[in-house]
Amino acid sequence: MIVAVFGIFLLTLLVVTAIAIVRSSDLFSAVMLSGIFSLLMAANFFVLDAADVALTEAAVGAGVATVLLLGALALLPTDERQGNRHVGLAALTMAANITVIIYATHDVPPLGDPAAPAQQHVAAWYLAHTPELIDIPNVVTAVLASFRGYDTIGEVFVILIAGIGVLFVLSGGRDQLLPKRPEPTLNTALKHHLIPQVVGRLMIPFIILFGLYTQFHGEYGPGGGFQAGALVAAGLVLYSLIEGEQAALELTPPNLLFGLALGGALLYGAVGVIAMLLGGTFLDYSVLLSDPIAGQHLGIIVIELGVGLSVTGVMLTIYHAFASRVS
Amino acid sequence: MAAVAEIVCWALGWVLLTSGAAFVLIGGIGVLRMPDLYTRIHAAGLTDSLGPILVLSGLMLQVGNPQELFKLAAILLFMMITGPTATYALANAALMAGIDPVPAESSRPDREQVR
Amino acid sequence: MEILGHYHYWVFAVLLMIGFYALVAKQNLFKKMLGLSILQSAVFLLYITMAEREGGTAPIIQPGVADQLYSNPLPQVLILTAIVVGISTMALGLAIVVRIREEYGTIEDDEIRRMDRRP
Amino acid sequence: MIIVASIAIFVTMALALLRGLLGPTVYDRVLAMNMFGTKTVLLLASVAFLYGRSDFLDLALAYALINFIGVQAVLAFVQKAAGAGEES
Amino acid sequence: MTLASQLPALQVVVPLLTAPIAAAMRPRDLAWLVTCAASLTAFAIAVALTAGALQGPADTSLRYDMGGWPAPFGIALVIDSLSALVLLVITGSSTLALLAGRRAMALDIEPHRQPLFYAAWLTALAGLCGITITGDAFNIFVFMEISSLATYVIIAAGPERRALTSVFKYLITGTVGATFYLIGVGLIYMMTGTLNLEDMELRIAEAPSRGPVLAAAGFITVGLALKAAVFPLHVWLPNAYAYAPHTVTAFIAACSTKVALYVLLRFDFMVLQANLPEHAAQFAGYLLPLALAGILFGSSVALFETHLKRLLGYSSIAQIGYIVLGAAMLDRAGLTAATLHMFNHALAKGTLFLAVIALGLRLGQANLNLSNLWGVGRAMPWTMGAFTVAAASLVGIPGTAGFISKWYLVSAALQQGPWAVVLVGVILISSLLAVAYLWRVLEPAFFADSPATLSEPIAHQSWAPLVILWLAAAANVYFGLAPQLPVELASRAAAILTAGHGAAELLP
Repeated sequence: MIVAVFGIFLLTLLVVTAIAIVRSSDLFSAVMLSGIFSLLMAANFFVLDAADVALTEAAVGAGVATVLLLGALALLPTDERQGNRHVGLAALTMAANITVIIYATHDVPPLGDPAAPAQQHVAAWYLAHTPELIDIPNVVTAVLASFRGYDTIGEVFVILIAGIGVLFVLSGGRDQLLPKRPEPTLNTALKHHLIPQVVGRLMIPFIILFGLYTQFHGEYGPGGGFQAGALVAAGLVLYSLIEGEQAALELTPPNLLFGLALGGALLYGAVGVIAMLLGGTFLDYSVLLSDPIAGQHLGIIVIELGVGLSVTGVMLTIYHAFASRVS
Repeated sequence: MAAVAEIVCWALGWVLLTSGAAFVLIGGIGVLRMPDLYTRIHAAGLTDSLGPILVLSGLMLQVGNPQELFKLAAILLFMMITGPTATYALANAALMAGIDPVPAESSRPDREQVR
Repeated sequence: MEILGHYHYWVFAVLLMIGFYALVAKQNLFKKMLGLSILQSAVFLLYITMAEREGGTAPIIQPGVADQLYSNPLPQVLILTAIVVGISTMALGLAIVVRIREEYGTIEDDEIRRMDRRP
Repeated sequence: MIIVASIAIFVTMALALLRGLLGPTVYDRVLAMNMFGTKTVLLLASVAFLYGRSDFLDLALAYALINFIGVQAVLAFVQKAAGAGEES
Repeated sequence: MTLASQLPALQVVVPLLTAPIAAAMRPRDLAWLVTCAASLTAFAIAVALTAGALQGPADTSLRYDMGGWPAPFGIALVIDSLSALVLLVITGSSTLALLAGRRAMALDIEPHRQPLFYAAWLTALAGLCGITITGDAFNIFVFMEISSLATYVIIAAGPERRALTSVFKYLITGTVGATFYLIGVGLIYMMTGTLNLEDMELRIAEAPSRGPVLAAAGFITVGLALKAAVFPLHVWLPNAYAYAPHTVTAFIAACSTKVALYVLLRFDFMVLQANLPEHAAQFAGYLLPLALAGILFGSSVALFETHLKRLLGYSSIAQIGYIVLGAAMLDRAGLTAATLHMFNHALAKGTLFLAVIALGLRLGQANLNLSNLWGVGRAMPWTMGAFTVAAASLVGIPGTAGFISKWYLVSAALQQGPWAVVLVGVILISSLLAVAYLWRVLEPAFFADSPATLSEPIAHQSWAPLVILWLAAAANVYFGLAPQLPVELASRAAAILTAGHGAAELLP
C-alpha cells in the first residue's frame, strides 16, 4: 500500500517534470529538469525494490548524463526557437499509441501481483538457485554477470562503441583525435573559487573510495562495475571542474583513458576466451577454477573489474571530448 | 533499564524526526514564497543544513548495527560539507553574474514581485 | 485498488508519448535528444514495474531470513543494460548535434532543412 | 514517525520542483535542483528504514555525492556561459 | 569442447574482440588489415556453420549455451538454415566491401581517424552477427543497439556535412524502433515470464490473456519495420545510404535492413503466429498492402531521382517491399521467396554499390548525380559492365540471381487465389519500373559523350576494387544459373518458419 501511494506521488511529479522539459524553451533549464527527472526516476526505482537500478540511474542518469548534456550544451546555443511542426501527426500517433498501451496494459497483472507470469518460471529459478550455483547474495549481480553475462559483454561494447563514436565524430573537421593540449584561454570555471575548490579536493578521494567500495561490494549489496565506473568518472569530472580541464588532462591523459576503455572490454572478453580454452563455453566461469563456485566468484570479480575500468574510461573520454572542445 | 533507554530513544527519535520534517517543510515553503533570489537561497541554505541533521540523527537512533550508523554518519558529514558549499557557490555565482542582492525600488526583469 | 495497480502503466504510456511528442514536434535537435531520453526512461519504468512484488524486497538475499519474498531480478538486470544503452545513444547523438552545429551554425531542424535544399 | 518525515519530504520535493519550474532566474533553478537533490537523499534514507533494508543506505550516500557534483557542474557551466557572454 | 562446437560463439566473439584491438592499432594501415582478417575469419565461420546447417533434416539447428547455463536461464545461440543464410550475407558483404574499399576509405577518412572507423566497422559486423545468431529476445536488443550505434558512426564518416543530418535522423528513428521492440518484449515477458524465443513460443499459448501479447506483436512489428525501412517507415533510408561513404553503403545496404527483416520474420513466425491465430491475419492484413505500396512507391520515386545513390536507396525500399510481400503471404512458398530474395537482393545491391565505390574513386566522392555519369561507361567499361550485370540481377533478367527470387515470388503469388492477379501485376509493373530507372543510369553512361574530365589520367586507379566487383558480379550470374545453395537454404528456412504454423498445411 505504501509502495503504491509513494509510487503515485513520485510518478505524478515525474510526469510534471517531463512536460516541463518538453515545454521549456531554455535548454539549460531543460537539462536541469532532466537531472531532476533522473533523480525522481531513481527514487521511484528504489521504491519499487530495484536498488541496483536506482543506483545506476542516479550515477548514470543524474550524474554522468547531466554532465554530458552540459558539456554538449556549452558548445550549442542555449535557447530554443519555439515552434512545433507535425503537431497533427504527433497527436495522431500519440493517440493511437496510448490506445494500444491502455488496451494492452488493461489485461496485464496489476502492480505487485505475486501470481503474475513474470514472477514465475525463470525469475523464480534465479532466486531459488543463485545461492547454490553462484553463492553470492546479490541475485541481480549474479544474473547480470553470470547467467546473462553475454548480454553484459554486449553492454560493455555498446558503451565502448559510444566512446569510439564520440571521438570519431568529434574529430571530424579537426586534425587531432584526442585532446592533447587545451587552449590556455579556456575558461576554467570554478578554478578561482576557493571554497568549492577546497571542498572539492576534500571530496574527490571519498567519491573515488566510494566508487571502489561499490565496485567490490557489488556481490553483496547494490553496486557493480557500471555504478562504480560512473561514480569514479563523476569524481574525476569534479576534479576537472575545480582544477580546470588542463590539470585533469594531465592527471588522466586521454590516451590512458581510452586505453582503460579498450583494456576493460578486452579483459571481459579475455575471461570468456579463457573459459573457452579451458573447455567450457564462452563466459563459463565454472571452469576457471577446480571448484565451480569459486570459479564463478573469480569470473564475476574479474569481469566486473573489466566493466568498471571500461565505463570509467569511456565516460571520461566522452566528457573530455566535449569539455576540451573550443566552440 | 533497557526499557527506559528504548523509550528515551523512541521519544528522542520522534522529536528529532518531526522537527527535522518541520524544518524541511519550512525550507520548501520558503523557497517557494520568498520574494527574491537571495532570500530564497537563505531559506534553502539554512534548512538544507539543519533539516538533514535532525532527520538523519533521528534515523540514527533507530539503527541496529554499527555499519549502518557509520553510513548515516557519512551521509550526514557529506551533507554538512556539501550543502553550505553549494549554497555559497550558488550565491557567489549569482553575485558575480550581477544579480543585485539589495532590493532596489526599480523593478528588475529578473525579479518578480511576490505579494 | 484497480487504479493503484495500473497507474504505473498509464504513467509509462504518458511518458512515452511525451518523449515521442518531443521527437516529432520539436525542431531543436538538442530537445529531440532530451525527448529520446524520456522515451527510454518510460520503458525502464515499464520493466521495473513488472518486477515489483507485493511484500517483496530488493533481490539481495538476506542471510538468515527465511521465507522472505524478493522482487524479480531479471527485469532489473535488463534495465541496467538498457540504462547504459540509453546513455551511449545520448552521448553519440550529442556528439552528432555538436558537429551539426559546427557545420550548419544552427541546431534547428527546419533551418538545416532549408540550407540543405539550396546547397 | 518515519512516514511523517517522508510525507514532509515529499511535499518539499514538490515545492522545490515548483520553484524549479517557475524560475525566474537560472540561479533559482539551480537552487531548486540542489534542494531537490538533498531531499531525495533524505527520502531514500527514510524509505530504506521504512522497508527495513537499511543496508541500502549506500544509495543515499551515492545520491549525496552525485548531487554535489551535479550542482558544481551546473555552476561551472553557468559561469562559463557568463564568462563567454562578457568576452563577446 | 572442440573448435567446431565453439564456432557459434566465435562468429560473434572474433569480430567483437578484434574491435578494441583495431582501435588501438598503430601504425594505422594495420587497422584495415586486422579488420579484413577478422571479417574473413567471420566469413569462414559462417561458411562452416552453413555447411553444418545443411546437414541432416530440414529443421536441424545447432545450439550453444552461453556461460554454460541452459536456456531459458542462460542465453542460447541457435543456428539453423535461416540464420546461416543471413550470416553468409552479413559476413560476405562486409568482407567484399572491406577488400574493395580500402583505397576509397583511405581517401574519405583522415589517417588518424581510421583505427576508430575500423573498430566501429567490426563492432557493427559483430552486432549484426550477434542479432542473427542469438535465440534470446533481449539479447537481440543488446546486439541491435551495438550494431546500430556502430552503423551510425560509420555512416557519420561520410565526407559531406549532410551525412551528419542523415545520421541524426537515422539515430532517432533507429532508437525509437529499438525502444518499441523493447516495449514489445517487455509485454510478452509479462505474460510468459521468459525471454528465450523458443520458450516464449511454448508459453504464449498459456498466457493468461491475449490482449497484451497482440499489442506486443504490434510494437515489435512496428519497431522492426522502422529498422528495416518498410514503407512508410523508410524516411531515414535514402539519405543515410546516399551520404555514407560508398564502402559503408555497400556494407549496410546489403545487410542491415535484411537483419531487421530477419528478426521480424523470426519473431512473427516462430514466436507469435504459431500460437496466436489472430496475429496471422493482423500481420498479413497490415503488411501486404504496405508491401505493395512500398514496391510501387520505391520504384516510382527512383524513376525521378537524380542522385545515383539515392536512386539505389529508393530501389532498396521497393526490394524490401518484395521481401515483406513474400512474408505476408504467410505460406511456405511465399517465405521461401522472401528469404531467397534477402540473399539475392543483398547480392545485387551489394554489387551495385561496389561499382559505386569504383565510380567514386574515378569521379570524385561527391559527384554522383546522374548527369555526372554521362559517358562513364566508355571510360570505365569494366566497372559499368559489372554494374550492368548487377542491374540485370536487380530487375530479374533470366540467368541472374534476381530472376530466381522473382520467379519464386511470382509462383508464390499465383497461389494466392483471387488476389494473385493484383500481386503479380504489381511485381511486373515494378520490374518494368526497375528497368526504366536503371536504364536512366545506363543509357547515358554508355551512349552519351563523355566529358573531358573522364579522359584525364587516373589518379587513384587500383585493381582491387575491380577484381572484387567482378567477383560479386560473377556471383550474381552463378547463383542465377546454379541457385541450389540459396534455394536449399531458403526452403529449409521457410520450413522452419512455418513449422507448427496452421497456414503451412495448405501447401505441398
